[in-house]
Amino acid sequence: MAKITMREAISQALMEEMDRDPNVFIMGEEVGVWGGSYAVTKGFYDKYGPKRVKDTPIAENAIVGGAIGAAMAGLRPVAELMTINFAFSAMDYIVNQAAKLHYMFGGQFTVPLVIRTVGGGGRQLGATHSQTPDAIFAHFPGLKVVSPGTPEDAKGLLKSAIRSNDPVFFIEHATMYQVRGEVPDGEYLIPIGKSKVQRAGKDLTIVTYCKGLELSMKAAEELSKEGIEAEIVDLRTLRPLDMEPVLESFKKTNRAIVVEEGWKSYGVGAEVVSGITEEAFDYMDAPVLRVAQKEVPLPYNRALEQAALPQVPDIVATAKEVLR
Amino acid sequence: MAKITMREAISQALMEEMDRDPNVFIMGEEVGVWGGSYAVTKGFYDKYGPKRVKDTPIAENAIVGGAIGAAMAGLRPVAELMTINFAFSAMDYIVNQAAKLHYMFGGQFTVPLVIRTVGGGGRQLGATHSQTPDAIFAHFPGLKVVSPGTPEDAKGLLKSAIRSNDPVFFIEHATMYQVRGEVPDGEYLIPIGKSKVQRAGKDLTIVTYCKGLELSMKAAEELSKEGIEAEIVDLRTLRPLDMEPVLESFKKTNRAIVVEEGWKSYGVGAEVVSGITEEAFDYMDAPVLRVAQKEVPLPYNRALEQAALPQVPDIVATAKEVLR
Amino acid sequence: MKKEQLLDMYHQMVLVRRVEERGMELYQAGKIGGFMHLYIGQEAVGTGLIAAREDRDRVITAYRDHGVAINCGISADEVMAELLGKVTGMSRGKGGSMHMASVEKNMWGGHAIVGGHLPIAAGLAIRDQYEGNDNVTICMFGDGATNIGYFHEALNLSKAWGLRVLWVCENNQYGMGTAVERASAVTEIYQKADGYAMKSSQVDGMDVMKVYEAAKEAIDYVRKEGQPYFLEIDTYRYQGHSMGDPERYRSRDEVKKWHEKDPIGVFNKYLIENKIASAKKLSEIEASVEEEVEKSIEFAETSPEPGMDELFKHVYVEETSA
Amino acid sequence: MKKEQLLDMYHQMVLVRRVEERGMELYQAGKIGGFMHLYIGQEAVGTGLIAAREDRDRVITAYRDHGVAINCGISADEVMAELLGKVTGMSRGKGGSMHMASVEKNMWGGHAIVGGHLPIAAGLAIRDQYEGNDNVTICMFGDGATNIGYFHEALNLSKAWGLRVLWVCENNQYGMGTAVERASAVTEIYQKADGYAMKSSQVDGMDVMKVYEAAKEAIDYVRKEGQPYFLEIDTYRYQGHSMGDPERYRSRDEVKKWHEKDPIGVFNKYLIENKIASAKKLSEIEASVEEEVEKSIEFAETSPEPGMDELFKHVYVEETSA
Ligand SMILES: Cc1ncc(C[n+]2csc(CCOP(=O)(O)OP(=O)(O)O)c2C)c(N)n1
Ligand SMILES: Cc1ncc(C[n+]2csc(CCOP(=O)(O)OP(=O)(O)O)c2C)c(N)n1
Ligand SMILES: [Mg+2]
Ligand SMILES: [Mg+2]
Repeated sequence: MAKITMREAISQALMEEMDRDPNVFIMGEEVGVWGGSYAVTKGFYDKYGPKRVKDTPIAENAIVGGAIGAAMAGLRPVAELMTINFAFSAMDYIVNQAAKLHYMFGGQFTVPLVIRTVGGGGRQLGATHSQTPDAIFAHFPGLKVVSPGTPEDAKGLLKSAIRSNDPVFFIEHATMYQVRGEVPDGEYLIPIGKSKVQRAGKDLTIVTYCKGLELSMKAAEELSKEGIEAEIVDLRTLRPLDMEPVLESFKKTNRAIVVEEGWKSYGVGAEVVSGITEEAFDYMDAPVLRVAQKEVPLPYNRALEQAALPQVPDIVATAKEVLR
Repeated sequence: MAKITMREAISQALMEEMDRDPNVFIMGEEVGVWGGSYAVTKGFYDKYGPKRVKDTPIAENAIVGGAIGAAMAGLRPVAELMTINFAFSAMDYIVNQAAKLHYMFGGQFTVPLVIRTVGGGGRQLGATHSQTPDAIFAHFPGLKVVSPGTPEDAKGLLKSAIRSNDPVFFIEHATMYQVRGEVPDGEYLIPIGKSKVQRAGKDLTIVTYCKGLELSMKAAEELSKEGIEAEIVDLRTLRPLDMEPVLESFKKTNRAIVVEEGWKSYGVGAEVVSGITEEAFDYMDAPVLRVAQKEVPLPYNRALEQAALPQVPDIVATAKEVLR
Repeated sequence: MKKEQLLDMYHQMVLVRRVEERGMELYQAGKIGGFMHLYIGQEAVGTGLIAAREDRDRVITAYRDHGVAINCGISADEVMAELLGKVTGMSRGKGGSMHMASVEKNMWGGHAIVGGHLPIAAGLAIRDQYEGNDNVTICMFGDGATNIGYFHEALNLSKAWGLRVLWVCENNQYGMGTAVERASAVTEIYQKADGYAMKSSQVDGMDVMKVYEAAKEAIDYVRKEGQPYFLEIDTYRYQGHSMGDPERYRSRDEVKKWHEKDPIGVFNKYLIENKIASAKKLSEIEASVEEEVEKSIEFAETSPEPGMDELFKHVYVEETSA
Repeated sequence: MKKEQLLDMYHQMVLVRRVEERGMELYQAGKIGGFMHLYIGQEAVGTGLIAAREDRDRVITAYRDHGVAINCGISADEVMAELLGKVTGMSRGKGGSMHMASVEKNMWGGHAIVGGHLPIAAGLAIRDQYEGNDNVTICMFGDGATNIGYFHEALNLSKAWGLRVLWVCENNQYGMGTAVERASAVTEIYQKADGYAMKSSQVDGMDVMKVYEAAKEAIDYVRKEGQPYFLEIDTYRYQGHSMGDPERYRSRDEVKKWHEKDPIGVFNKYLIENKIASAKKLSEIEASVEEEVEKSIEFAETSPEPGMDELFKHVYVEETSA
């Protein structure tokens, strides 16, 4: 096991898959000469050349739409959207084309496409550049939505995504590229659509993913000091959503909270709360509560922005609330 | 009180507001010479002329983006997106511009804009043209999202939307234009952000909106024949969401279901279930269940499409389930 | 061109028209649902264009796709079955009128989002460029589609990257009820190519021979130069935009004027005048089409509906856990 | 032009540069966060362009907006306060570097979605057309922005509807690390106007007098003809795209070459050679700018942070129930 950063994990996944399959290629803004705006594809342009690492114009529809066409015709594009905020500019291609072409043509077309993108707030980028709207992409059947919280998962899931014959929307987090974690040696895959217990506990269940995992882990430490042991279930994939480990944990703890970075209303937490209520109502000793972003566009000012984002103390407090 | 169709109600609202305020105008595809693809603006072009009824190119970003600019500069545009499916093509303008400009510039700009659009399945239009993805628009603070279920509400809410200084995303339903209902005589407004009890009952609460209201009303009739009286709460506005009447009803009935036409996962129902769980946990005698669209892109074939859409019997069955 | 091919083109044009005329009846009878956009009046465009392609050249178009489907070699049986939502349709009854496709025939679909398939066409061409072959992707779209951003991003990419795409604008004068000059900065659509320094031309789309010649030249250019090309083909749709169009936007006179240039009539005359076929031979073709269409309706009507298991099939390729 | 205005322009150019140089220091010191895109090297563009507008002409631009804000008459104090996220900034500290605006100064914002503000600019012009006045909307954007669909939809609409918009492309040769010729079908950006039959021209953006003349002419045309116009202004950014750009995409030599045409140096020389001002006078202006910027930093640093109540303010205009 080696300890590497999230950036290295993602970079390794891309490189291993490009080495394995000559049909895998990357296209997006600044993925080539620049080396990726988050330096994930640094060195790729020199190694693979412009055929397989394609710098595109600033044209999100051409990026995703072009990648869809290439995928339909037999290639395995990894299209990069510089940030998830620009995914709105290619929304039709993501939810209305990639997600539907296989079904709508009765299986004649397949779209083995990965859309890699970067979400998250906390860097003072202002309202249009700081979003975590993951839930809205997960609303559409036909799309797979993945958002890992550890380097190990990021690597294994991205490799699976590239090998998937379905379109996968793969969401990374802008403030997590330096997060370090153990990664298995050699080749490995992690299946899409499997939630995972990232921390064992018995007193309550924290359901979360991506940035929420980082925050929840810290909150669990705090809680542990007070004798409260939280079990953390990391969704990892938002669609198809695997509620099994969540329900299993909940049936043990009977209490849960959901932690996500995005807005609370119509967010990921709502789906998880509903799933628990539907499937494990008899095990509920308290309402399942949500920790999420305040319902405001994110402001530039640092103190305001931090106040809008969910923080470790919010998680600790909410955990205690459901334990009352 | 006159009995008019949904189409007439919406048409009247537009006309009354255009007559009242010379700054109100309409822009969109086929709103003028054609008379609106759902005939809502039939006769408007002849009455108001091309200055106030603007046929646009097929360019959804120019429609919404242009309307935003006009609104910032002092007009009150009603921008029409022919169907909600094409809202994906203007997504950035809806959720990333209209929803944020007021906040992001510290209140300097206002965007008194209405985006009127038409959602819904059931007309065999295939996967890209049949969606009810209302929930994803409601995820964004800064936007108001309205979707009425009766002619009375449609008229009163649309008039309020046009007078609102905030951007309002106004969703109609393609199969409801012929629905008739009583409408008050003379001028009236219905406030945005207020849910409403549309049918009184005591045995369970059905929370719904738009097409779901039509289906739920029918289901309530069925249930009534078996001695079950459902109270129906119509959300009418998805953002800001008014949970008060829902909670009030639920505290009386202790059982509820949520009915929506869109997909279940990450849909409107999830938010309602979570809200009830959070705020009225002690009143819950059963899980709150969701009736929604099957998790598939809508197929063309009529039988398959109808099987995917929520139907009255599904509502009846689910109601009975929570009453068990 | 060989006589055989010319007669085959005539057959295609008549077949397309007859399939759609019968389709209208079936629509009125409630056997076809949804939107149905007819190609009647525009048959020379798809026929002349596709006649000029090699089989290895890909085709992709918009929702007005019955004609192109047939031009690409999809059978009337399959088209009719898809229209009736039967499992024997190319898209197993899940796509309907707007989503005719066949990978086998290198026909990459009708697409219902206006302009939405243009970036996808660029993507198909990316595949061929990646492979290093000189296949051409032929992408057809309406005049109205040239105003949407997708058009711009796709055309720019194709030129910047040197993709082999033949962009074909079927200018039928209107996007729904909006005349070209009311929606577009330029009324000569082919001028839009100037903004991309892309070679372009314009051709009369009521004459299948002219379309064929222009298409041949354009495809050759794209193949040899490894550059995109923009071809505007001027034509007219005789029917409403879709079923149930109030047609307030055009006059009867205008429609009549275009009927005088009816592409089937024009081609019929050409074949006879150039002694390629006798009037009798052409009547025989027409009669055979009649039979073909009749049989296709029978095929479609007697075909099974997709089973309920089809509802959940094809959401994903792989089996997933949810 | 009057001497006074020329000196004011010199003052603006020096002020813009100095504000940004000090801004860089404050960024490095951690007092400014987020993205910060510097205008250094491009000062002649905004200065010459805005000098040619009447106050009633609207201005809107992208995120590279500090210079344009100052050109429009927003004070260094307010710019600095916004950069530091203080409530005394134009956007109350909620917008930051990319969102400078002032309705009062007719400056409709810096906008961070590439090309996103072009349809909005068309919309501003719709208002003026609706009113029946002949105000011009000046919309500035980068070379990279001309490849996105928003550009196309906005330009087409402006020509189809006869909107008074002056489209100004600040061609600084790169969109982030991508050189124009790697991303765009045409390398002479002004040629994109041909696809819309829109009048266009190109001007040297390192010489403020040339920019002014070209802008004046273009604004006149737009005002009189009631038609849009496309002006390409060629320039160069001396700094990285934003803070922390690895700059692997260009050579030191290239940057050096452009430094020789430094717009402030060029204008300084012009003013002296044409005897509009003495070297001494210009030094005085520079010194006054130094003081102005110093004071603006003090103003910003001593200004209050927005209170926590600001977090929930301005989500909606009206009070709502949720
Ligand atoms: C993005 C989008 N906007 C609007 C529509 C609705 N719509 C369907 S066809 C059409 C007109 C298209 O006109 P044109 O491109 O000229 O093609 P034609 O129908 O004339 O063949 C419109 C507006 C759509 N399908 N997609
Ligand atoms: C829609 C969208 N895509 C991508 C980005 C990321 N981005 C920000 S600036 C930029 C380069 C823009 O280049 P150009 O238009 O030439 O302006 P310049 O920075 O050179 O002034 C990119 C790609 C964005 N902000 N918006
Ligand atoms: Mg047309
Ligand atoms: Mg640039």
